[in-house]
Amino acid sequence: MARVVVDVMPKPEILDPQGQAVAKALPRLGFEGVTSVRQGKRFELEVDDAVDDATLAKIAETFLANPVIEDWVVRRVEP
Amino acid sequence: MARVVVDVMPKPEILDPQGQAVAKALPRLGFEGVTSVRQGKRFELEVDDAVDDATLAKIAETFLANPVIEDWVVRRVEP
Amino acid sequence: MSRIGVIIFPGTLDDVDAARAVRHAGAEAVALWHADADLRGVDAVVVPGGFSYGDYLRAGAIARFAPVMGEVVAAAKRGMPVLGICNGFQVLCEAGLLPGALTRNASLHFVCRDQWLRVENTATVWSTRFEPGAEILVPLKSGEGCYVADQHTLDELEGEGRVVFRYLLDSGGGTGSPNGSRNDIAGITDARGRVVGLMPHPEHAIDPLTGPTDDGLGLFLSVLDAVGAAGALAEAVSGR
Amino acid sequence: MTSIQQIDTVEHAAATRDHPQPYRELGLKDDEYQRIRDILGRRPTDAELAMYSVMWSEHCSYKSSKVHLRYFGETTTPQMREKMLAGIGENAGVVDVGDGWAVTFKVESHNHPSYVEPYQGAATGVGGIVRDILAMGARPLAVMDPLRFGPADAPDTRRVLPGVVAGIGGYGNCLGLPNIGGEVVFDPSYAGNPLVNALCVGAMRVEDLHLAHATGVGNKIILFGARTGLDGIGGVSVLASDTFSGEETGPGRKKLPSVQVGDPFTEKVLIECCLELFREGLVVGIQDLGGAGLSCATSELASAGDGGMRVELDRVPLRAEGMTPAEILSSESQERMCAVVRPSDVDAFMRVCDRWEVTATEIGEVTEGDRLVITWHGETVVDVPPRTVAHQGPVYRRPVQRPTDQDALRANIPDALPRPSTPDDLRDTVLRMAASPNLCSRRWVTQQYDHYVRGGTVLAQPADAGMIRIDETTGRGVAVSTDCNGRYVRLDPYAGTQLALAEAYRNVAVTGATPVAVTNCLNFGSPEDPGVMWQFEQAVRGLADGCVALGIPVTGGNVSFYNQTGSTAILPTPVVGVLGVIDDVRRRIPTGIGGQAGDALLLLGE
Ligand SMILES: Nc1ncnc2c1ncn2[C@@H]1O[C@H](COP(=O)(O)OP(=O)(O)O)[C@@H](O)[C@H]1O
Repeated sequence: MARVVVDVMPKPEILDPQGQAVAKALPRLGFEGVTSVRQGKRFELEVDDAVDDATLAKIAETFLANPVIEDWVVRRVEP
Repeated sequence: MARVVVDVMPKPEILDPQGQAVAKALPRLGFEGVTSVRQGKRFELEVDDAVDDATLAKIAETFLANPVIEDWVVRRVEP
Repeated sequence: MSRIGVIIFPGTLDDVDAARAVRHAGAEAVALWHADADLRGVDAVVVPGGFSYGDYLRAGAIARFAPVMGEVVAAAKRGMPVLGICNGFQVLCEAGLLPGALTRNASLHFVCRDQWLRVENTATVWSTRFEPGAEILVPLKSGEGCYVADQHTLDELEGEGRVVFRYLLDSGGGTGSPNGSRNDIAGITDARGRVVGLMPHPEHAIDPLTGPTDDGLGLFLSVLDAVGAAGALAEAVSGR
Repeated sequence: MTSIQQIDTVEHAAATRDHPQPYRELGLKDDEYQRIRDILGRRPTDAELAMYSVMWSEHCSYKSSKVHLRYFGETTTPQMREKMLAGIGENAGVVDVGDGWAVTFKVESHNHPSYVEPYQGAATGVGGIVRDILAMGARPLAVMDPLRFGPADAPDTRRVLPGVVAGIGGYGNCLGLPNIGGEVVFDPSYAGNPLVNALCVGAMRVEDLHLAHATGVGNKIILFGARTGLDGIGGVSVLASDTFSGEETGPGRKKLPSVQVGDPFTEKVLIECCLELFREGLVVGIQDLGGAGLSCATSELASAGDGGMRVELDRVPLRAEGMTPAEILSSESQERMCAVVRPSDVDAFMRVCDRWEVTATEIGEVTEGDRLVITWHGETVVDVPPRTVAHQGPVYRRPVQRPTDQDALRANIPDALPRPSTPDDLRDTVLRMAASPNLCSRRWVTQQYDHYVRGGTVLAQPADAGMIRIDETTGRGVAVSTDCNGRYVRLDPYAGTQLALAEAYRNVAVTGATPVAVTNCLNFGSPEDPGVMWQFEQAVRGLADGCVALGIPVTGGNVSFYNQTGSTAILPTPVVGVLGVIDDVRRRIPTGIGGQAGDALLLLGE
C-alpha cells in the first residue's frame, strides 16, 4: 500500500477567483504581508503497490486535473 | 519573500463526498488499485519575510481551515 | 412597529426576499450593510441567503469577519433574536453562534426544490407560531447544505431538543435528507432558542404566487410576537 | 518582459511599410488586410492589427450574415416598431411594456468555448449575456438556457452536459438570477459541437435606458470591474513573438489556452455597482466588455459617439506581467465594463465603485475630431477611424445553394415506418417515448438551477414559458419562451423556423401573456458552405415573414456560424425567443390540466 498526493493548481495565467478572494480578505482580517494567494486542490490517495507511476500520472491528468486550466504534480509520500 | 503552502484536508471522521465520488469513478474509467481518495484544498501563499510562523498558523486556523471539519498543515517551501 | 434588520454582504442574494417576508409579517425591514458595525437599533436580525464573497473559500468563511457580524455576535449574546437562512446559517456556524458546519451536498450537485420539513421545536423565538410536529413546505436551494457535527454535538442537540427543523422525504413520510445532513437536520437553535439557522428558505414561501406555500411566514410572525411583546413590556416598564 | 522600445508604434509602422505581419494567422484574408492598409494609408501596428482582426471576425462583424439580417429591418413595419425602444444594432433589444417599464432581452451563443471547457464556457456565456443586459441600463432579472447535445449516451455528452449544466447553475445561482426556462435537446449532429445558448431578460424604467455612446468632448472613459489578464487572447499571441516564423524561442506566448474563467461574485458586485451608478445618474454611456474586449468597447463607444476618443492603455490594471498593447486590447477577461462619465461626476463615480470594492480606472476621454487614438507610455500605438473597426468591416454575399439532397430528404416521409397498432405496441411506444432523452423529465437539469431567488418568479420549469413579475405594486410581468426543432428546420428551413416562432409564441400566449417581441440565436454550420447559407437565408426570411404575420418585431439576436464536426454541419438551429407582457401576474394561467375535478377539456385548432 502506498500513499500518493496529487496537487492540482490553477495555471499561473488563469484567473483564480478563489485565491483572489482569500488574498483580498486577509488584510481586512488584520493579516498584512501576504502578497499573493492561489487556491487549488489536494488529493490524498491510497494505492496498491501494483499501481505504477505511469498510471498515477494518467489518473491525475485525465481525471483529477483539468489540463485546460490546471497544472498538477503527483508525489508518492511516506506512509 | 517566502513561499508558504497550507494543506487543508477534511477530518478523517467527516464524510468526504468529493473524494468518494473520485474513488468510485476510477474503476469505471479502468483504473484499478486505488483504495481510498480524500479531497482537500491546497493554498500557495507568497508572504513577506516579516510574517512569522505564529501568524501563518493563525491564518490557517482561523481562516483557511474550519477546525470543526478540517485539519491543516502549514509549510514554508523553497521558492 | 418592530424593526427587523436584514444584513447585506457583497454577494448576498436573498436579501430582497428576506425584507419582503419581514414586511409581509408586518414589521419594518432595515437594511444592514456588512461594512458598518451598527445594527441601527433593530429588534432582531436576519442573515439572508446568497453567496457572500462568492463563498469561494468556504461558505460563510469570509462573511463572518465583516464588521457588522461583530455586532450581531454581541447582540445575540445579549439575547437578540437572530435567524440565519442558507448562507446565513453557514455564516452563523462559522461565527460560532451555532455549532457544526455545512459541507458539500452528498450528491455534489446544487439542488433547488420544494422541500417538506417537520417543525421539531416550537419553543424558539422563530417557531412559536407552528404546531408541534407541523409539516411545512418551503424551497431548498443550496450546494453546501449537508449539516455535519461531531457525535457529541449531535447528541447534545438531540438531547436538548435543539433540532428545530428536520427534512422529510414527503408530507406524512419519514425523515430523509436531500443533501446527506446528519440526522436529517435542516435547522437548529442555540441553547436559549433565540438564534436559529436553517438551510431551506422560509422567506421564499410567503405567497403561493411566487413560492410553493406561505408556510415560511410562520418564522417571521413568531419573532414579531416575541419582540413585540418584549417591546411592549419595555415600554410599560419605562413608562413610555 | 516586453520593453517599451519593442512596441510597434504608429510612427514605426509608417517607417516600416514592408514589415511582414501575421495577418493570416489572425484570420484575415489577403484583401481584408489590404483594406486595412488602404484605410490607414500605411501598414497597421500590431495593436491595430489585433483590433481589426478580432472586430472583423465573423463573430463580431457579422460579415456573412449582414446582407441577410437586413431583411428583419426591411420587413418591420412602423406599427410593429411602435413599442420598440431599441432594436437590432444595440447591445440588446428594448421594448416598452407599459406603466413606464421597459424590458430588454437577448440570447447569445457560447458554443465553442463550452465544448473546450464545459463548466467555464457555459458559466462565462451566462456572464456575458447578463452584462449585455446590464449595459442597456436594466437590472437583469432572469436567465434561460437553450441547450443542444449529442446523443445522451455518447462519451462526449457525458463530459460536456454535466459541466455545462453545472457552469450555468454555478454562475447564474451565484449572481442571484432565477433560471426560468430553457431547452435540453439531444441529436447526433451536435455530438462534436454542442450548443450552449444563454438568454437574459432585464427591466428598467423607460427613462433609464442607456445606450453605448461616447458623447461629450472631455467626458472620461472609465474601465471598471475585473483586472485584465491573458484570458482568451489565444490567436493574438502570435504578435508577441519577435518574428512570425514560428520560432519556439523568444517571448511569444504561443501555447496560451484561450479559456476564460468566470468570477460570478465579481459580476454580482459589478451589477449592483452599475445599478447604483445608473440610479445616481453618473453614466453618460456604457458598454460591456465581452468578445474582443477593449478593442470592441473602445471602437464601438467611439464610433457611436459624436467625437473621437483617446485611451491611455498603460493605465489599464493588469493581472499578468509584460502584456503588450495588442494583448491588452484583445484580452477577453470577464466581468469588466467601460463607462463614459462627465468630468464633474468622476469623483462620485469612484466613490460608488469604492463602496462596492470594484476596481475603477480612468483610461481616457472623448476628444474633438473623429479618431480613436490609443497610447502606450506616451507613444501612439493605435490611430484609426473607429467606424472602420466597429462597423465598416467586410461584408460578404456568400454563395447560396439549395442542397442537392434536400428533395431526397423531403421525399423520405415516415409513411413507410411501422406504426404501433395493438394495445401492447401502443403501451410500449408510449413508455419508450416517455423515457427517451428528448422527452423525459428535465428535472435533473433544472433542479440544479435556482428559480426562486429575488422572489419574482411566477412560472418556471416545467411551465411552457417562464414568467417573472417586474413590478410588485401593480403585478406587471413578462413571460419568455425559447424554442426550436432543428429537425423541422433541416427539412424546411423557412417553415421550420416559423414553427419555432409559432411554438415560442404559443408557449407565451398560454401563460396569459401577450407576445410583444422576438429575439433569436441563429446557430448554423459554415457560411462558406452554400447549402448552409441557403438554410440561413431561408430561416431569416421565414422568421421575418412570420413576425410580420404575427405583428411583433425582431428586436435583436445573435448569429453563430461554424457549428460543425469536420465538414458535417449541425442541424440548422435558429433558436427563437418570444417575450410577452402580462399586466397582472396574478392572472397567469398555470401549466397543467385538471386542477379541479369536473373541469371541461376543450381542444382548440385543427
Ligand atoms: N436547460 C434548461 N434550463 C432551464 N429550464 C429548462 C431547460 N430545459 C428544459 N427546461 C424547462 O423544462 C420544462 C420542460 O421542457 P421541455 O420538455 O423542453 O418542454 P416542452 O417540450 O413543453 O417545450 C420547460 O419549463 C423548460 O423551460
